[in-house]
Order: sequence, then structure tokens, then C-alpha cells
Amino acid sequence: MGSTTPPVAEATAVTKRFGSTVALRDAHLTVLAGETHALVGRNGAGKSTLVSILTGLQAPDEGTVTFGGEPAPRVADRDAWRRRVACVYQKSTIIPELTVAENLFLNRHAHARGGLISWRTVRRQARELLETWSVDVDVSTPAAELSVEQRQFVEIARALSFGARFIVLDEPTAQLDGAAINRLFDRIRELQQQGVTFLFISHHLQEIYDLCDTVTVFRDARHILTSRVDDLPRTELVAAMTGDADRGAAPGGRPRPARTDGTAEVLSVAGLSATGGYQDVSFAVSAGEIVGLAGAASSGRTELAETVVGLRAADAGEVRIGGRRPRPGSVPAALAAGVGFVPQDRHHQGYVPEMSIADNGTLTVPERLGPRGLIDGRRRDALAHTMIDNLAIKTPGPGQHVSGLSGGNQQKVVMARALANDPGLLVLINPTAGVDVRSKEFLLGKVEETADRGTAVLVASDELDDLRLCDRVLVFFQGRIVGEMQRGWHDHALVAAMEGMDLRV
Amino acid sequence: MSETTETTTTTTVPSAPAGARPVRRIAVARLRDLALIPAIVVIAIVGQLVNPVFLQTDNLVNVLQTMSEMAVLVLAETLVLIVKKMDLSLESTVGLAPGIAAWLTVPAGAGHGLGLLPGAWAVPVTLAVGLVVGAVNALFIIRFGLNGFIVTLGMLIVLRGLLTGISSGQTFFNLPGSMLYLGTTEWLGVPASVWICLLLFAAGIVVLGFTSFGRSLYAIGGNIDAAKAAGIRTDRVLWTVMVTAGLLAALSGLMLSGRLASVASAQGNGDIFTVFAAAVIGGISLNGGKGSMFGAFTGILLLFLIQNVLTLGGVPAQWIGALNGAIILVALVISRITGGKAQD
Amino acid sequence: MSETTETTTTTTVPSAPAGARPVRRIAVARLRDLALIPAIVVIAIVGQLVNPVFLQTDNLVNVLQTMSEMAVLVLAETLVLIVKKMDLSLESTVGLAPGIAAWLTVPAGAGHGLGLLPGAWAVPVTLAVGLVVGAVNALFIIRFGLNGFIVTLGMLIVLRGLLTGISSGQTFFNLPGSMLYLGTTEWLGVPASVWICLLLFAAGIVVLGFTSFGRSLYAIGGNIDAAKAAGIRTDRVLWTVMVTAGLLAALSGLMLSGRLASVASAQGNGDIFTVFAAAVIGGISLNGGKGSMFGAFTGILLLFLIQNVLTLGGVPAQWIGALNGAIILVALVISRITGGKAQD
Amino acid sequence: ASTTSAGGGAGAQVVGVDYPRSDTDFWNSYIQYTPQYAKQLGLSLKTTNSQNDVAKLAANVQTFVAEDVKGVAMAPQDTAAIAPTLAQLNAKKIPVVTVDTRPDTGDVYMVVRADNRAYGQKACEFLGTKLGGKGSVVMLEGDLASINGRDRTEAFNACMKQNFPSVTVYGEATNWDAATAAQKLQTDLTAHPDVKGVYMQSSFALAGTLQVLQQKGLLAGPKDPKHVFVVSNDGIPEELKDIAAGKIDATVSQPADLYAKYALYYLQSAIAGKVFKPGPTDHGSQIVQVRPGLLEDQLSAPLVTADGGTYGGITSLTSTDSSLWGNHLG
Ligand SMILES: Nc1ncnc2c1ncn2[C@@H]1O[C@H](COP(=O)(O)OP(=O)(O)OP(=O)(O)O)[C@@H](O)[C@H]1O
Ligand SMILES: Nc1ncnc2c1ncn2[C@@H]1O[C@H](COP(=O)(O)OP(=O)(O)OP(=O)(O)O)[C@@H](O)[C@H]1O
Ligand SMILES: [Mg+2]
Ligand SMILES: [Mg+2]
Repeated sequence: MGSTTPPVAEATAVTKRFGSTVALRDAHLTVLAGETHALVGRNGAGKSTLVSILTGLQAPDEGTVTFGGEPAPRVADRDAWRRRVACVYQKSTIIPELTVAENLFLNRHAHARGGLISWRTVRRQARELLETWSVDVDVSTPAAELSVEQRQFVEIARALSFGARFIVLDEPTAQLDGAAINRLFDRIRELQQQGVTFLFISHHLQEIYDLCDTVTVFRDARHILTSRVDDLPRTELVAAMTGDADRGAAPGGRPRPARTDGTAEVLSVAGLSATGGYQDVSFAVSAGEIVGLAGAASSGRTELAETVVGLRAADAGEVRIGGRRPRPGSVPAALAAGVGFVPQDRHHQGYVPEMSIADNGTLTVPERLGPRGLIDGRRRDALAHTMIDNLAIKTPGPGQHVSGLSGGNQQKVVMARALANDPGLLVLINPTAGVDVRSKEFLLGKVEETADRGTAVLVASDELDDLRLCDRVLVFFQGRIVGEMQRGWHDHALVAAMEGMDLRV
Repeated sequence: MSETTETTTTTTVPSAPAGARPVRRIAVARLRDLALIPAIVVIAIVGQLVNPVFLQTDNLVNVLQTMSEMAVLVLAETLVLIVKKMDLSLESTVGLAPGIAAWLTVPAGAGHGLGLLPGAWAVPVTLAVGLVVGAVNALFIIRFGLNGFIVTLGMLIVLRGLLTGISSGQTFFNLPGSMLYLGTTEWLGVPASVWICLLLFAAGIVVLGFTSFGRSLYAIGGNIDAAKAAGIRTDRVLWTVMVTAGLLAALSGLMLSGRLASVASAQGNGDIFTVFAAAVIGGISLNGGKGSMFGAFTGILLLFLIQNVLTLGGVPAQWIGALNGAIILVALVISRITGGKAQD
Repeated sequence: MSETTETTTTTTVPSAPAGARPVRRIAVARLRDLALIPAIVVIAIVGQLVNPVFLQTDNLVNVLQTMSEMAVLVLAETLVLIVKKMDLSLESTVGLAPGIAAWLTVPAGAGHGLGLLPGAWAVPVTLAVGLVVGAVNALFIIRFGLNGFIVTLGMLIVLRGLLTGISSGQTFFNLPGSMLYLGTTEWLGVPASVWICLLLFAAGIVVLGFTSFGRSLYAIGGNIDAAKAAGIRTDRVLWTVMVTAGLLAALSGLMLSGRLASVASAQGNGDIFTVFAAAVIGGISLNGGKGSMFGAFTGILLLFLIQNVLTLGGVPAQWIGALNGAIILVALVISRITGGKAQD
Repeated sequence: ASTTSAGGGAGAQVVGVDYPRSDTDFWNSYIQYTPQYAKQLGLSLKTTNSQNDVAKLAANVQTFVAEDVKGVAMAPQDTAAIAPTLAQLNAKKIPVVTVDTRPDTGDVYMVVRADNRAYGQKACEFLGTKLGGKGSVVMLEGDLASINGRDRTEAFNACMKQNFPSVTVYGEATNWDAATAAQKLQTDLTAHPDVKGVYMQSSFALAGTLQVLQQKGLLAGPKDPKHVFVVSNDGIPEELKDIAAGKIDATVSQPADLYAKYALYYLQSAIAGKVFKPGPTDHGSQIVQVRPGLLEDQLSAPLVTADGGTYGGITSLTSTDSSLWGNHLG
């Protein structure tokens, strides 16, 4: 750290409070020119808060930010900030009502003679920009119609198009599948070569080792350490994040008894088809078994899982749960048949932001809260306390609104709800998106525990960590099951299968 | 928002020390409900200084009686707003529902009616009209997916027009006894309409706060997709809410007709404005999912207390309006200061 | 509301067939703007059948003239709604702004004025009042973070009350010539107010569609955090919008006073209802970030055409209301069918 | 309610007066006259404003009762809905005088009003005569829900049908709103070029009507063949000035001053226990019994014209007549 040039960005003694929450306490961060600097920490450690301070969205309560040794611009002077730093925020900054083209060039539209916006030029520029990212969307589409992945690329493409020499990426990969991540990394490496500096936040530690030079760990609103990535083995990194050194085993390592034979079939899917989703899918899951549905973003695995839980209806085929045939397309029917599930996008379908943890967690089990639709507040809070304890949700109490939790903790609330009705079948779609390592272990450990108690589990995900604990994995490609892998598969074989390449099982 | 306490020193994730915390949390939640109480207290003190009549039981009962019909409307609108819909047509139902009942039951001649039905039918007809209006709104909004503001605005104009049409703009009077009952009877020395209003609000507080049906309203208003994914039959709940609102508006109209012993063709006109004002001032969000029944009640109470104090204070007629508005603004600022971000 | 939604339903098939899309997309965007055109055409045909006077230039100019003041209000409210705020107080500004000007300039005696200022001051005073009202609203809403609905509701009552107060409820007559100009002059044979209204809308279309300032309104209404992140000075834009709205309301009041050659103490009362109706029917969303100026214009045009046809048709007075509402509802259904989800 | 403790000092009788609204010229004149006459009569006054809302009126009356007034004057714009309130006051033995309107049911001590049907009748006779019994006229009505408006409409229509059958009447409901009135008048003038007369049921539409006529080039002198005859209603100062200036042709002067004066006069009489009988009064009007137990003092509402002539048997006053209240105000 003995560089002669001043650091590209430096935050010193930064403190930021939200009401009684201290999001950052006397934190510091130094990002040197040309490096790719990783910022890691558990959910709620204060990473995103630091990002918003570094990019001028929020002013710190105490402390200073400098760029290249110069004090940061005034908070009001957004243009000055944007010349110094570009950012992909964790929270989407896409405006759904506006077109893709306009989102890309918002507040910097091309103007024609006469000072009016030239939409033709804006669209052309947008098309060119997206072409370089091989994102094939019509730039006149309202952003609301984009898929999660497309939206994420629009954000990334926009951030990188400002020409800033310092770029912050707050969990850019959380919503991307393997191929898309590779595309992003290729591009980042290109820019690294050109000397662009990155601050990179991710809960996928492997990405840190693949991409970054330096890593800073935050824990509980404080700076814990900064080190060369090469000098910090994975176990030490995790220990620094979590504060305890003795754990670190990856999930799914435990041997599990095979459950495929003898036990009752909990879920059976027969000849299921839906146009635009999947075709002629059949499989079964037994009690105590964990089955993975793997595949790229548009392979149909998510749609299939959503059909099982009643969020969609299939065009043909049938779903049996615990021997019953719940009405297709009805979530209440699926719940009644004993399904618990974690939906794909927690913001969209997972929780009601302005309701408490207790209310969100017990939304699916009103019958457990009191007789005849009445709610006994004490029973509800007791139930919620159990959830908070079981899943280690970081909150002052069950009355906290979910909107005030960090992303990982929000995910835990959704998970808690899925487990609330003691499901016979647990369906998880991307269950650990945006969740930190230790919480991920926690959640996946809970899944195994649940399975051990006899629940059938279906995991639809493209995260290898999620899939590793499965007894077997069904690989989807373009809406069809193209293969099945038993426990003990190799990562590259699964990845290849998900990409539609030849299977070598 | 922002109510996490400092857990920075503990490294392991804490299992929320259950003792003191929840109490504080409940206190905060209560505070939001009680945001208007300081403003109401100030008004009460000012009222008492202005005119010692103010705090007399008679006067307070008067205020409650005068506001009872409007309060029932506020209750109805609160339900609708919590599920993130709007119902402007409530104000027309207040006139149309008892209007149709009067038209059908009042003997031809004296009171402009047709006299087609015996008087005992009046109350069921009134409520049925409210039910039908609510169902038509629900059909357009929930079934056909039209915008609630527009549909109920159209309905407001249609229904108001219908009443003008059937009454030729005249007032129905000589109403059957059954229609007068709620507006004229006293139970235990207090007007029936006051009891009904208070009981309905008590029921509203219980349903919204302590039943899973009530909670599903908040869930739908807060995030309808999440509510669906949580197995709430959202359409069914929305239908129930819209139809209940229509029914409550009809009841409100019945109470008002009873008190005034007539149905004017303009009955209810312009009320929706006050209704929205009361609900929003009382902390109900136009964006759905927020606010409590008790808050809504304090909202309408505040507005009527201000009116009462201005009347007792004998403000010159032409300055009543300005003063009324100024006091409302000040009350809002007070509740903003005492109740935090309650109004957002 | 934060964060973007709408993800689960779209299947990620990223390779959009690039050829046909842009055309279709522009067509859809246009369609949404034009959603009310079919309804307007139907009304025009019906109007012509009802009374051949309908399509005469004179009659159409009449319609444009009578709607011009209200249309300017709709324009103002559209700006405010797009940034996801509300301004109910516009209707009071319509009365108060010219009211204060008249009060200060009309000679004492004849028309209840004070006669403190020469007549030439009337127009600047009117506009200044609009500006001040807009600024006060902005101060409460943007600076102090109070809820826009509540603040402007309070302001509505205060301002209306102020006008009643200064006028003692009486009408100001004998306005200075400068105040009459806009309401009485013709330019190229068409009333000045029609020109002003059309020019303002043309300007509105250009500003909203083709300037960075205009686009920033949509960005703020769509997602204010994202707008901030994109470097838009959101507070400044919001101030500009609120103040402009006040100014436009004052202008609207000036035009109305000019046309009626007087300022009644009830001038503007109740207008805000029609204004919201026109804007929302015209496709402006109460949730911000959506809708176009052209759409808003078709909204108010539709409402006034319906009124005109009903008047020309000689519908019995007591059925005008019901018919008016029914036609509005039908028009909405037509535009729903032709324009897709235009109303949501 | 506000107290105007007038001359009488401590012993003054307290009466309550509810103003029906404060946003029209006519009622504002009433509001201005009331305290003046209370002072003259030595009454102590409590006032409220029901803003054209009968529910508010009911609440205001409750306040009066709480304040222990000895009599109440009111002007219920909804004549049916006031019945329960009247019954309540009756039960408390508080005498009531209604001004301007007559309750459909229920007893009051005295109704002080001018005959609204006569307004329509007078306007019709004047316009019919001036038009020579042919052509067409536009009637700018008030609100359909208003009893006074309805009386004027019905009387005007009936009189036209009977006395001037070849005059066509286009009636337009305006909700007492000037902008609506101007809009409808403009449409009618475009659609029916033969319109030669306008009857405004209230002065609210006065300035707007003149503007519309001016824009259409119809604001010509009374002798000009293009002249459109305009009859207004209320008798506010502006109308009288416009008649003198030849801009409008006639109005019916509603006695705002007498409304205030006799409302209070009858309240005082009621408190003193006086009893009235049908027949002529000492102030040139008639008390009539409209139904058993209901007396009505029908104050005269003179037709005002530029020449003070007689139209269809109805005499008129000139606009400068000093007996007109509009000539003593503002
Ligand atoms: N606007 C806000 N209001 C209240 N509390 C907030 C706000 N923003 C963040 N916090 C709180 O500050 C703390 C730090 O949050 P931050 O978003 O910075 O965490 P993070 O490290 O980015 O977590 P994750 O990995 O889950 O994204 C959390 O406890 C969070 O609840
Ligand atoms: N937000 C927007 N995004 C895209 N287009 C818009 C937007 N707003 C308006 N437009 C419209 O798009 C219309 C088409 O613009 P223009 O004529 O510049 O493009 P074009 O020739 O169709 O362009 P291209 O061939 O590049 O698609 C413009 O007239 C403008 O009204
Ligand atoms: Mg974060
Ligand atoms: Mg976070």
C-alpha cells in the first residue's frame, strides 16, 4: 500500500446511522489506482451503505471521502460525482416505465439541433451500447418488460458507459447465470487491462479469487481487514467475515443416506408441458429426498417449479402432491396439499415490505395463530421468535418491518415462511440469491435438516452451492430434461450440461 | 423505518433478547396510530376556552352524531384504500341507496314516491342497492381490470345522475318508519347512529388488527403478488372489500336519511372529498397497505371537532373557510412533529 | 415502493426478432396516447346525428373556448401527477389569484375592491399569487416532506376561505381591462384563450417528450432514487413543477375571469374533480411516471364534447347527469378495448 | 357562535341565525343586514353558517340549543330534510322563523319569503311582452335540487306556455355556477340563432352572460334588432347599474334587507308571545296561511326595469328607485 499516487478513492472514519441502526461505524476503505478491490462481509455488514456514500447518493454522518486525494464534490453536484465514479447499485436503478434506450441515456440524451432530444440518435446509441454486450433486446421496450438478467445487463452496460475510471459493482452477479457471469468477467478483465479500477462486492467468494487483487472485509459496520487476495486463504476470509474461525465447511459435504427407494413419492410430475416454458417433463421426488432442477436462466426450470407450487398452470400433464392433485394454478390448493416454497424474486413475490417479520413469516399459516381467523398476537410473536432463532435473522424483534432488513435477512424471512407450515414438499427457487456465505450455509443446512425429517425438497437453481446438497440433479435445457446426475457430480460436468453440451455422466 | 438497534459488538447473530424490545416497538406502532391525538387535545382545549359549551356531553354527543354517517363512509373507504383501490362512488351510494328505497316505498303523491313496495322493504332495498353498486364496481375493477379511480368516478356520476333522474331533483319525504329508525332512535340515551358508528369502528379495529382476513388486506395493499404467492385468495378478498364498502355506504345513507327524515337528490354530494381527507389525515396511505382503523377514526373526529369549535367560536361567516383550512394544516404539522413520518 | 418488479412472468428468451419490433412498439406507444380517439370519434358522430350544429366551426370553437381554462388546469395537474405528486389546491388558485388582483385593483365602491393598485398591475399580481401558492406547496411537500395530498387539501381549503374572506363572499365586477384581455380578445378570429390553451399543450408535448427536463419528470415519477442516481436534481425539478403548476392555475383563473368579466367567490370550486377525471381518463397515472400531454388533452376534450352533445341534444335536465356518467363509462370501455391497458 | 351583543345590554334576548351560505352576493347582503337589524331591534345575536348543507344546519341548530338561544332563524335550502330539526326545536319550545324557504313539513312560527313562483312569472311576463310573443329564450336555471330554483322554473315555463305559447324556452340546469351557465348559453346561442331573451334565475351568471353576448356581437342597444333581452334575478347593486346602463333589461329584486329585518322582527314577536293572523301587514305585504299552522309573510319582490313600465299587468320600479335595497349597499 505504499503507492506514491494518491488512492483513487478513500473513505476515512465514516459513520452512518439510520435511526438507531449503525450501518457504518468509523469505517475506512482505500482503493488504489488500477486494482480490483473486493469488499466482502455478511448481509447487513454495511457494504451497500458504503457504496452509496462513495458514490454520493448519501452523505456520511461523520468522516470524509476523497477521490485522487481531492475532497469529494458536494452531494448536490451529481455530475461531478459521476465523472469520478460509476456504479451498479444493489437496488435496481432502472425506471420500469421508461424504454431501455432512455434508461441507458437518462439525463444525458443526445440532442439534435434546436436543443430537442433526438430519439433516433438515443436509440442508435443504445443499440450500439447493448450490441457490445451482446444483449439482444429491442431498445424501445419499456424496461418493465425485461427479464431480471437483461435488466442487470442494462444496469451494468450503463454504469460502464460513462467512461469513469473507477467503477463500483454491488453484487452484479447475484441475478446472472453462469454464461452471463462469464461475459461480464471477460468485459471486466478487458477494462482492468485498460487500467480501470473496480470495487467489487459479491457473496460468491470464488469470484473474488478469480477477479480481484485486494480484499477488504467488513463486519458489523466496521472495517476488519484489508489484504492481498493471494495472501488470504478462503478459510481465513470466511473467518474474518463471520468472526469465528472454527467453521468453514462447504454445505453439502455431509454424506446423506440415499432415499430414492422404498419411501413414498411425495411429488410426481407427469407429462407436464407449458408453451414457452417446458415440454413433456416427468419426474418424482420421494420423502426425505432433495432433488435439484438445474439449467440456464431460460431453461424452464423456474417455470416448472412455479407450476408445482401453483403460481402457474400447465397446458398439459399433471402434478400430484402427497397423492392429491391440487387444482392447477392455485397457490392455496398447493399450500393445502402441503407445499412450502421460496419464490424466485423475493421483492416481487416474497414479502410485503411494510409488514412485520412476524406477519410476513406467518402469512401462510393463519390457522396456527388462533381460532376462526383470529390472530393471537402473542402466539404470532412466539412463532416469529422461533423463526428468528432458527434461521438466525438479524433483527431487533419480530415487529420489525421486512423493508428495514438487509437483503440476506429478507431472504431468510421468506425461507422461514416456506418452513412455517411444516411442508411435506419444499420448493426452493434460487433460495440463496444475495445471501452471504454463512447465512447460505445456515439456509442450506436448514434444508437438509428439513429433508432429514422426511420432507421432499425440490431446488430450482443455477447456483452450484445450492445444487451440491441434492441427492440428484435434473438438468434442464430449452424446456426439457436432458440429463440426471447423481450426488457426487463434478462442477464442470454439470455446468457443461446446463450449457447444453454433451453429457459425460 | 430504521429501528434496528445496535448489535455491532456481538459477533454471533443474536437471538433477539425478548424482554424490553417488543414493548418499545409496540409503543412506536401505537404512536403512529395516535398521531392525531395531540392535535385533537389541542383542539379540545381551544374549544373549551372559546366556549364552555364545548366539553358538555350534549355537545360532544352532537359532534359524534353529526359525524356518524360520514365516519361510516370513512370506514368503508379505509378498507378500500388499504387494499390499494379507490372508491369514489361511495358518496353517490349514500344518496342513491336510500333514494331508490324511498322512491319504491313512499306513497305516490305527497312524497314523490311510487309506492310500489310496503315500507318494511325500505331497509333491505337500501342495503341491496349498496351491495349491487359494490358488486358492479368490483366487476369492472377486479374482473375486467379497469382502473378503480376511473370506474368509480364514472359510477359516481352515473349513480348521482340516476338519483336526480328518479327524483326529478326533488326530495323524497314521508319516509317509512323503518328508514327513520336508525336516525332517530336513542339507545341508552345516546343516538343509535352514534352506537352503530362506534361499534362498526370497534369491529373494524378488531378485523384489521386481529384477524387473518384483516391482515390479508394489508398484504394485498402492500404487495399483491406476494399476497397471492402466500396463498391469499386475493380476488375473493378484493370482492369482499368492494361489496362491503358499497354496503357500508348504503348503511351510511340510511342513517343520514333517517336523521334528516328525507332523501334529498343531492344527498352525499361532495362527501367523498371529506372522506378522503379524513382517511389520509388519519394516516391511511393512498398507496395501499398502510394505516389503521383507529387512525381513520381520529381523522374524521378531528375534522368534525374543528368544525364544531369554529361554529361555537362564532367566526364571521366569510372567514370560517380560511380558518378551517389553516387549522387543518396546523393540525397536520402538529401530528407530523409528534407522530413521526405518519403521513407518508 | 422501491425496486423494479415484473420479472417472473417473462421467459428469458433474449433473442428478440429485431426486425418487426420497433414498428410495433412505437405503434403501441402511440396507441396508448391515442386511446381516447375512438371514443371522441364516436361522440362526434353521435353529436352530428343529434344536432347538425355540432360539427360547425362555431360550435367546436365554443367547446374549445369553454374548456380552455379547465384544460390549462389539466395541463398543470398532469405535470404534477407525472412526478408522482398531487396538487388539489389548483382549483382554489383559479379563484384566489384573480380574486386578489381584483381586490387590489378594482376601485372601491363599485365592485367591492380596495383600488390600491392601478389596473395594469392586475395581471402581474395574479401570476405572482399563483407563484407564491406553488412555492408554499413546494415548501411543505418537498422541503418539509409532508404528504402532498394532505398539504394541498389544506391549502385548497385555506385559499378558498381566503377568497371568501377578502371578497366577503361577493363577486368582483368592473375588472380592469388587462384582466379582461385574455378572455375577450380574438386572434385570427379565434378566441385568445383557445390559442393559449393549444399553444401551452403544444409546448407541453414538446417539453415532456423531447427535452431532458421533461424526461426527468418521468424519471422522478417512475423511481425517484434512480432519478437521483442518474444525476437529476430531483428537488429542483419538483420545485419547478409545483411552482409552474401554481402559475398555470393562476393563468387559468385569469382566463376564466376574463371570459366571465368577474371573479365570483366560488370561482374554481369543484373543478379539481373534473381535472383529475380528465387527466386520469387521458391516461395519466396517479402512481406517477406515466402518461402523455396529448393523452391528457384528449381526456378533457372528451369530457367537454360529451357535455356539449348533451346540451345540444336537449336531454331533460334531470337525466343529464346519469347520461353523462354512462357515456363516460362507455367511452372508457371503448378506449380500454382499443387502447389496451391504457388506463392502468 | 358569534355574539353581537347589541344595545340592549345584559337583558337582550339571544337569538340564533343560521346563514345558508356565504359565497353568493345575495346571501352576503343578508349576512350584512342581519347584525344591523339585530342592533336596531335590541337583540343579541348568535350566528352560524351551514354552507348550503342541511346536515350542517342540523348540527348548527344543536349548537344553538346548547347555547340556550330563545329563537332561531334559518334558511333551509333543503325544505324536506329540515323536518327533524324543526321537531326538535318545537319540543324544546324554541320558536323558528324560516327565511326564503318554506319547510315541506313541520311547524314554524313564521315563514319570511318572497314568492319564488312570482319571480318566474314576472320574468316571463316581461320577456314575453318584449319579444312580442315569439322567438325563443334561454333560461339559466339553478340547481335541480333547489326548491326556489324549481319554483322559478315551473312558474316561468307555465306562464310562457299559457301566455306566450309560440315562445320556445331552452332550459339549462347550471348548478348555480357561472362558468357552466356561460358554457350552456354559448352552446344555445350557436345552436339556436333565434334566441332573443335570457332569463337568469340568479345574478351569479350576470357578468358571464354579458360577456357571451358581447362575444357573439349581440350586446346591442335595446332599440337595435339584434338586442337580446336579459332578465336577471336578485337585485344586487351591479344589476341595477347594468339596467341603468342598458346592458340588461330587468331584474327581480329579492328583498335581502327585509329578509333580515323581518326574520328578526318575527323572532322578537315570538319571544314576546305575539300571535299573527292572515291578512295585510303594516309593511305592505300579505300574511297568508299556506297550510294549517303555517303562516307566511310574503314580502314583495318588485320587478325592476329601466322605464318602470307595466308588463302583462305587472308593475315595475325603475332601477334608481330608492326603495330598492340594492341602491343602499356597496
Ligand atoms: N435506508 C435505510 N434505513 C434503515 N436502515 C438501513 C437503510 N439502509 C441500510 N440500513 C441498515 O444498515 C445496515 C447495513 O445495510 P447494508 O445494505 O449496507 O448491508 P450490506 O452489507 O450491503 O448487506 P447485503 O449483503 O445484504 O446487501 C443493515 O442493518 C440495514 O438494515
Ligand atoms: N421515450 C421515448 N423513447 C423512444 N422514442 C420516443 C420516446 N418518446 C418519444 N419517442 C418518439 O419516437 C418517434 C420516432 O422518432 P424518430 O423519427 O427520431 O425515429 P425513427 O426514424 O423511427 O428512428 P429509428 O429508425 O432509429 O428507430 C419520435 O417522433 C418520438 O415521438
Ligand atoms: Mg448490499
Ligand atoms: Mg443490503
